[in-house]
Amino acid sequence: MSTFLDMGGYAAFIWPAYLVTLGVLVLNIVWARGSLARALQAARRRLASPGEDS
Amino acid sequence: MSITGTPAGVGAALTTRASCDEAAPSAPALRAARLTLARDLTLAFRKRGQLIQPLAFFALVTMLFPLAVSPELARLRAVAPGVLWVAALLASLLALEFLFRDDAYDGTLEQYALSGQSLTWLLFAKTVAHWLLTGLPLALMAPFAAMSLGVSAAAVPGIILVMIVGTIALSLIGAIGAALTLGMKRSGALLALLTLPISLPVLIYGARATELAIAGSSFIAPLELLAALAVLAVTLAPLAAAAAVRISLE
Amino acid sequence: MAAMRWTWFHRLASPPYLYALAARLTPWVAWPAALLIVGGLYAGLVLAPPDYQQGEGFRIIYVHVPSAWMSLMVYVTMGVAAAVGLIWRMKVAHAVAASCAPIGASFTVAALVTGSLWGKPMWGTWWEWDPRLTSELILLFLYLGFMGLRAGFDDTQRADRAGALLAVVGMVNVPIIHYSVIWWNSLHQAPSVMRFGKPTMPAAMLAPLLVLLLGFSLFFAAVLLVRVRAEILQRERAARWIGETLRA
Amino acid sequence: MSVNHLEAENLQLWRGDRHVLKGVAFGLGRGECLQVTGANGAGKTTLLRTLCGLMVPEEGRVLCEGRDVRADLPAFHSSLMYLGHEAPLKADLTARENLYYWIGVRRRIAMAGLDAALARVGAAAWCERLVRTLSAGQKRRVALAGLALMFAPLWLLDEPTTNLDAEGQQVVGALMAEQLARGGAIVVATHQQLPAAVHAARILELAP
Repeated sequence: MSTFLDMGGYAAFIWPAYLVTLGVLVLNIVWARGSLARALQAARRRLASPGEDS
Repeated sequence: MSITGTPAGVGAALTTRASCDEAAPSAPALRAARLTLARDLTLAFRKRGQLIQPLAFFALVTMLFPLAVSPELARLRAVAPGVLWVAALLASLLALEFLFRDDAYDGTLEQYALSGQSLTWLLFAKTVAHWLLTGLPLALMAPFAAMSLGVSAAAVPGIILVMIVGTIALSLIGAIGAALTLGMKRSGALLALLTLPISLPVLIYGARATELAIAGSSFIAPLELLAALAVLAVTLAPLAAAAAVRISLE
Repeated sequence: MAAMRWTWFHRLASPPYLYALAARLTPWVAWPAALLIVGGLYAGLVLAPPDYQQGEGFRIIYVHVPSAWMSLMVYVTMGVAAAVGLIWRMKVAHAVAASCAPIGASFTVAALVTGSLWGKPMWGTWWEWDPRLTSELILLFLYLGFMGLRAGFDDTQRADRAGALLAVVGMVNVPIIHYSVIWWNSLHQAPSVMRFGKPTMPAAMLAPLLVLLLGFSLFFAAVLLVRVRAEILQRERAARWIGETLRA
Repeated sequence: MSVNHLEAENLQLWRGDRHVLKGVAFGLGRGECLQVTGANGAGKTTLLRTLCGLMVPEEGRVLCEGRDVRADLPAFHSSLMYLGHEAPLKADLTARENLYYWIGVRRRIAMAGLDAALARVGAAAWCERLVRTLSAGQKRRVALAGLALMFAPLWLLDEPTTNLDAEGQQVVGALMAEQLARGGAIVVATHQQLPAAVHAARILELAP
């Protein structure tokens, strides 16, 4: 296991690289879901209070 | 452009035909473009102060390098092509803000868009005027800046030639960015962010051609690539700028 | 006949249809993406043999290349969507283009960081003016310019159209920028050590990479579908179908 | 007269969240004048800009002589004259130069015609002065001279009488009456009374 984690001495470069990429993937999921949730919330608010447009 | 100067009699004969049923005879596209060019040049010479700004800026930026790097001409000569092109790129960026701004404020662009003439063509004429007022003076001033950086006088014709071709491309590419940022209150930084990345090829080939010209070797290869960029910009940039202006009028 | 063939296009252009379609498709894209990415990373880290030159260090390829590939693919998707939006004045195409930019920019950042982390053991410096990394950096500025321009407009329609025009201009320019950077680089230094797509790459090394490329592409599609729904909701504020969809 | 010169069909336009044009429709024959009224912000300017093709409605279309104007915008544009509430004048050119460059881009003009138009709007005395030295009313008169020079079948005027004194308003009235008499059509957006010489065939009131 420790030889796997050591990555032939390249651990200091490989693991940060993988972490950064995974972080970007996770951030994308969070951002996308967040923006959809916000848009849905705004749409529900507009539906609840009948505005001037419709 | 001078071939379009038709005798006044033809124009007069045409105007008498105007009636309510048909539109008045429209001016040919070349004449419309020539008038636009003439108007912009006249205006620029009425406000000479604005003309000097990009040139002063160019001179200042060039002057920063001896102060920041070293006054040794040998070292300056090595970085001279880069200095000249970075300064030229920034100076032309500075001048871009004036390209369409006044015409957008007072409704001239709107009238151009509704003139029945090709907006692409009119904006091309405006960009040509802009190049004559900023790009060409920069190209003519570049040798003086170069010589202050230790470049020998033999390289002067080459530097002017490369600068002329490069500034044509820069003005046209910049016109797209200037048209896209119309109608924004503070557009300076955004204009730079939009324009600089797509201007990089001009910088690369221009600086390389200048480097070769300074070294006294043949700079045909990068100059050809630079000219290809300029031709591409001449054909495509006015189209994109016209589309951007129409969007800004919506 | 011609009209029949174009109906799918017109249906896609209808916001309620695309909204519902995106909602239905998302899980079908997201789960395969997750499986492929997890499987690909495992294969890349464990199953693939070490490189005879770079040893274990080459394993960064499995995150760097998919990120770099996505940064370009997202830009092309954005440019195509933008062109469609401009030409046919199609709202949902603008929604797609606007959704692409943050995704693409984040992949570009990932490609830059992993490239730098790969560069340190290979070149001995964190940053090398390698043509690929330089192009990637310029691409990041193109994305930032697109997002900055959109943010500069208050009105969504104008932001859409101006941004779309910039995206199309950028798409024309990306190959020009890329080749001039390669040309510039060839003058100043020897070809870099980072060479991809070597025909000698053994299948055991190549397979995880291909799996990951597919996985990342599906991941992009899944995130895009979610984001597009949000953008459509924003653009169609006053439309009646939103009420019907949400109450259903 | 079977086909109207200008026709608007169910124009719908949103600006952000605001529904500005809510199904505007009208027909306008030759020699007729349509007055568009409504409070500030009711969409008068937006309607004019939509009619002339600067803005694209989300639904509906504009027809000129029975043809959709989007099919050939340059031809439509050369048959119309749009005058916004700001005259497209440059502060650093004289009134005469401004007029020459502005109208010259659209059509050929003889200098004599230019001077006649300037004289007609009462600008002969100061037409060689730089526009930056002129008053708002004088600038408006220069814009009117431009109108006098354009024999376009369709005029779209946005508040043409702003800043004008009684005499200036009479000039506007005379120009509009002339345009109608030669069979031209006018769409004028104003919340003021039209000059006495002009009779609006119909009035379109936009609700905010």
